[in-house]
Amino acid sequence: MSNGTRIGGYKKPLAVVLAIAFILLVWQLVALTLPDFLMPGILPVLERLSESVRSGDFYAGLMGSLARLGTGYGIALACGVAFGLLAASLNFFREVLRNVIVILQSLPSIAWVPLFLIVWGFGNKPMIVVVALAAFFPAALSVMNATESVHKVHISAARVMGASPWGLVRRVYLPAVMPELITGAQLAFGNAWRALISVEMLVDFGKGLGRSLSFSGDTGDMTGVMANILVIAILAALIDQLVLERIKHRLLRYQYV
Amino acid sequence: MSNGTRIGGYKKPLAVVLAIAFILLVWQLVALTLPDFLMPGILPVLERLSESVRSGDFYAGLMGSLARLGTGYGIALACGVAFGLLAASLNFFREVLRNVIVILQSLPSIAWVPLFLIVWGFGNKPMIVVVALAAFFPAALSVMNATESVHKVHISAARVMGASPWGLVRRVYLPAVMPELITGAQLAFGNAWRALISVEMLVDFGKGLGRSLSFSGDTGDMTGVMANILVIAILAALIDQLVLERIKHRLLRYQYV
Amino acid sequence: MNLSFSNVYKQFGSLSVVDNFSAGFHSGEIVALVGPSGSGKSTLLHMAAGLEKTTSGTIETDAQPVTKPDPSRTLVFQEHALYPWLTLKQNVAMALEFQHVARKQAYERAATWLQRVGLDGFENYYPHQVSGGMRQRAALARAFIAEPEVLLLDEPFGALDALTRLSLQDVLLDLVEQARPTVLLVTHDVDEALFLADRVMVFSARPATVLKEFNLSHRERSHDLSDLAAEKREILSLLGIAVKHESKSEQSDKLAA
Amino acid sequence: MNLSFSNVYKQFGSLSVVDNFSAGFHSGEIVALVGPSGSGKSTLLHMAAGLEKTTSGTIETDAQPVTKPDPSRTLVFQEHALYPWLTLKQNVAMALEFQHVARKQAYERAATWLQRVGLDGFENYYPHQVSGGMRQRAALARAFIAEPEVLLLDEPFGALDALTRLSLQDVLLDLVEQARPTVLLVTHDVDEALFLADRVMVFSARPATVLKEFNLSHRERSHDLSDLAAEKREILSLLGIAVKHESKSEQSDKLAA
Amino acid sequence: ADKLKVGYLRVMDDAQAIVAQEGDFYKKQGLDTELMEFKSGTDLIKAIVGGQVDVGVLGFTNAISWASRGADLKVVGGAQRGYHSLLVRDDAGINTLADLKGKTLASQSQGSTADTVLRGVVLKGADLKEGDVNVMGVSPAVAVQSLVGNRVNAAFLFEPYDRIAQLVAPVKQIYEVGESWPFPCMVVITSGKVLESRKDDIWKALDAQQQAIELLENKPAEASKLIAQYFIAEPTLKTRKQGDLPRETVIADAIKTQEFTSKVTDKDIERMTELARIMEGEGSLKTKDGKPFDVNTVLDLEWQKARKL
Ligand SMILES: Nc1ncnc2c1ncn2[C@@H]1O[C@H](COP(=O)(O)OP(=O)(O)OP(=O)(O)O)[C@@H](O)[C@H]1O
Ligand SMILES: Nc1ncnc2c1ncn2[C@@H]1O[C@H](COP(=O)(O)OP(=O)(O)OP(=O)(O)O)[C@@H](O)[C@H]1O
Ligand SMILES: [Mg+2]
Ligand SMILES: [Mg+2]
Repeated sequence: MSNGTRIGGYKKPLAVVLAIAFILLVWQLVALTLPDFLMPGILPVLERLSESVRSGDFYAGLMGSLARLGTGYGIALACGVAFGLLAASLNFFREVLRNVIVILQSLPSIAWVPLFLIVWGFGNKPMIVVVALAAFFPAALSVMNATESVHKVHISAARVMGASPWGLVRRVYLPAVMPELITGAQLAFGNAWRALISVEMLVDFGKGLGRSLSFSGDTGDMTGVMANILVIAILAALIDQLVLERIKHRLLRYQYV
Repeated sequence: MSNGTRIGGYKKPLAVVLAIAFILLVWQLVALTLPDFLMPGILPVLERLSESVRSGDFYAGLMGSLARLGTGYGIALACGVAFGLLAASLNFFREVLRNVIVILQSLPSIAWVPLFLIVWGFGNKPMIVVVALAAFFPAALSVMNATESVHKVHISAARVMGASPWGLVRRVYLPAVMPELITGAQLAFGNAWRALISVEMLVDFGKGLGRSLSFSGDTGDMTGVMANILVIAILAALIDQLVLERIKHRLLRYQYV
Repeated sequence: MNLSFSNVYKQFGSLSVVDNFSAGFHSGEIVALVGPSGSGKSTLLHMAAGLEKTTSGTIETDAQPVTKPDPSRTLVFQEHALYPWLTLKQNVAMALEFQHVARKQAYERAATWLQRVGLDGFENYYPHQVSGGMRQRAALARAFIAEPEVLLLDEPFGALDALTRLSLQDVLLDLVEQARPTVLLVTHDVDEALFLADRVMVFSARPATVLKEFNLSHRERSHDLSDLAAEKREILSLLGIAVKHESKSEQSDKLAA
Repeated sequence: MNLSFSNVYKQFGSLSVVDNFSAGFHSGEIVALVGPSGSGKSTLLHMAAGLEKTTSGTIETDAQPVTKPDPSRTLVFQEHALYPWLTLKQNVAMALEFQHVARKQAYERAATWLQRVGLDGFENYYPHQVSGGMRQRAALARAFIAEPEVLLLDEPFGALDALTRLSLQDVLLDLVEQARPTVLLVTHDVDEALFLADRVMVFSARPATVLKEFNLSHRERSHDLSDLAAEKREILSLLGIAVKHESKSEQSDKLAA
Repeated sequence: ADKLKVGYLRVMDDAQAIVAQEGDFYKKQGLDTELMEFKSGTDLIKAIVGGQVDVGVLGFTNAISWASRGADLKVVGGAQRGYHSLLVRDDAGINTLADLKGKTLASQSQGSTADTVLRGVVLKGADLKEGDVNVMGVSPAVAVQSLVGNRVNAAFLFEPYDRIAQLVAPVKQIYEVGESWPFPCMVVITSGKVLESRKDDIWKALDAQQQAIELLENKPAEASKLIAQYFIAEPTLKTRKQGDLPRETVIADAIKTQEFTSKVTDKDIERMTELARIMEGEGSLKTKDGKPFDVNTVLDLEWQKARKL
């Protein structure tokens, strides 16, 4: 029973398009008032982008970032789900583990960087661990919380109908935790992405979008800075909207009819 | 109607204490297996902390960070709430603004650093802007969403009772959006804190906890790294639990009885 | 206060909900409105309260057209409309505070009314701390306290168990006897209508038109409805229910329709 | 199947909920359990279903002790217990699938049963897409489809409007006539108990003990309850309600108690 | 043989490492090398400690601050004598070091050798205390940018950025540390473990760099061709007064001002000890037992003895 003024139907994509247009417009207006070397307009940035796409530099950075993201995020999701389900079988110690996660989570993932760099030295490993750590916490927490909030009556009903333990897990627990699991996975993705870009900006190793951004900044190359910002924003939006939202709509179909 | 295994009463603080003990234990165990210069134990780190507290260095960094955090977070909250309420009075354009925020939010706040450094040069200003930006988005979004979800029947009931427009805002709208506003403010704090530490680590200017952390890392001073990580974690937890949770409990008293 | 509908039509978009409704209601009279779900009964009450505009036709109280809500016409909502952030006493007192009664006095009168509906001892409980039935009683107290001249009740006893329901019906009858408001009562319970009402209006399915009106004002009020068995049978059959045991197939047809 | 309770006690912690309950129920018989809210009626049904253990005493079906849930004893829960992620048809079919009936056949039988409760055309709707009454009907179909020998109904018609309620009562009577299960029916509605039951058991407030039992098996079932006026009056007075119009003060006293 | 990973910074001080790579001097020594760029010495030292890089050319303060914490590091050769100049904007009204009070100064990240010298020698020499000058740590390119954009009043720079800044920005040089306080800025660092297991390779690398130094010292124009694109992306540099200059010219000039040397002299060791005391004063160097750090513990100068430099 909401105010009823939410927008539906064809208006939603329209709002997204207008939002993008609005951002580009503001950018272009700022660019017009500032000197070129402080803020380039849209066109030179797009030119730079198409140039770097053609030259192949772009792919090296993109692939480097995506490889780190994929590895870190993948490890985090797998460990998070396993950890969450395992914790569900504990009782009081689960509460302790939850607090461990909550405390460690209050530390920005980037703060681990100096530690990991010293322990593992330069390289991909500390970066991937930071990304994984950033994603692990929300993933594990969401699964832990979800297993707790399965409705008791849903379990009782299945037992009355003669469900086997495995049937109970497969047909009641799993679909019941799915919404929170997916929300957790999306949250984890946002965290992983932020951690990735930060750690790439901070650690000067290998190729990556974050490093390419900080390099552009260090060399005062504003066109490069804007081009990289653009790529980072578009990529995050694409992965979230095209990949994660699709998976969500597929798995939670019943919520959208 | 949850599974009913959540822990209440005196067990909650116990779980927090055990969680801290668990973390410290793992740390100490790792320290025992690694050489000192890679991972110091708890004692030398505590010694270092008490030393730096006595020497006054600590306060300079703490104050620098808190000043940036306070300014950035304060600006962001004020602007976010004002923006959210203003947007509530718009109709379709609100949906556009919401999308603008969602898109900009997908960009890690740290990615703005190179841009702001070039536009405003080195100094506190770009750092504060990054912190404010990180906190602004969740604050504004939460207020925007909250104004939409005020129950229609709550408004109708007030109108039937003869409420004036100002009475409606003060006695219905404001208390109705309060829970989401506070959640948004807490989310915003987490974001601001993360952004602050990252930007301090990245930008070598002034004094600050993040900078002190990255300096320790750069000079191979693991004791300093761990001491700083400890301070950052404790501070985040303290601000969140002592300040924000208190304000929340005070303002949302009715939810806790 | 007399309440009159003249040729009232109501459409939501292309959905016709009320179709040429005309009727007059008088001070001290209880009129029950019964009819199938979704027929437009709530909509009628909302229009009488001034919360919805008529599509055409007029609603008047003592020859004054109804254009906006007014405390003299009070509506008890079908859904739970207490404010979760206020205690029961504060909720009830709010009706007076919106009319600028001093807080202290408002609280005193609220406490008295809570006692009348059997909620003494629960003044300082929040709505979520009490049962659905108790919430419903508080909502009634909030309506009664404003001493309305028109009382619009939308299934006010729906959420109550048999005991409480009977006792609150008595509170209502008592109030009507003393203050003589005009009462419109929507109910699904034919027995309740027969027990409480001076007149019973039976509505058709959407759009709402009056199928038949029963005048019961001559009879002595009693829970023993054996004198009204004929009326009951007719109302039920107007509502599409044959009293005698019907064949299953016909039943299912009716439900599926 | 005969269901018998012998000297059953039930405590939750130190709260005594059922106190020395002994009774026998027979195949083809409908027994209504009425009693104040919180008296322990649901607890009785849960124990009979095998979802709760007795504190002492035994429950047996045909001389076999009840130790765990079994599809031959089916419970329709007081709260909504459909799975939100399954369509109505899938929900109903689940009762068969847990008993290893092939999916195709399960779906076919589910569709038949949905038709019997008047839900044809809604097979592929999700629970949140239909009204509370329709959900309740689906829950009944899910219970009926397993052809249980003991049917435990916890206020199964509570959420329904008058029309649907009457029609589903007929579906139940029809089922009992054909399959002759043992039916325990908890209800707040005395009229419903008088219409449906062969025996009515009136419970005291917690801990539940039987105040009186009424045997109605001799009478012809009819919605015209004038023949049972004496029984109705006695049940209501056992439940603490005087039928005649009482003085207000006594009423409030009773409610506040 | 295994690839030898050589870490370097994109500054003139590391020219020998770059020239040895671009001029194939490593290859001629029979080494298969990979050049890895780092943003600062503080990053490069972590890579050496972590084993991702075998040998690097970087400021020696990095080596001693890590060695004092227990890391196993060795300085095996010299590279370049400190040449850092202090540039100020013409419009800043700064003529002496003392005028810096209250001004903004771009330096390198804290903990780097340049920053240590700036704080511990230059500013201290002018009686400026912590907090008197607003020091910010940035990359050299950003420092130049900041001078151009008038975001800082002064910058502590080294070649070639010092030269580039003078060509593109309205700045003047008021101080040069190499003149008043020459010190062994850049050295060749490796870890004790690598030195033990791949001593031959390290020595070969030192030989190759020695040849590169000879080229830099004797034929700067030729060396410039090898390395110019490392520092200036465009073929020409747009200067304020001299129009477009070819990048090779700019870099060749920069090379000429540098003093490259692969020998660590006794005087250098004295300077190192002096710097170690400065760092102890600052707190960036701390031994576990609290005793002054002995720089000799990180020196392994067998190569220069063997080569009789
Ligand atoms: N604000 C609205 N906008 C559009 N349609 C509405 C609105 N309010 C009610 N309706 C529609 O009007 C019809 C009548 O609704 P109403 O609530 O008046 O029925 P009702 O008789 O009170 O039913 P019930 O007994 O279930 O409460 C319904 O079909 C409903 O969907
Ligand atoms: N799992 C449980 N743990 C502790 N107490 C419980 C539990 N289940 C029920 N109770 C308590 O037992 C008492 C009886 O509950 P029960 O649900 O059987 O009452 P009921 O007669 O069905 O009431 P209603 O008519 O309101 O449904 C209540 O006071 C309830 O709080
Ligand atoms: Mg209604
Ligand atoms: Mg119950």
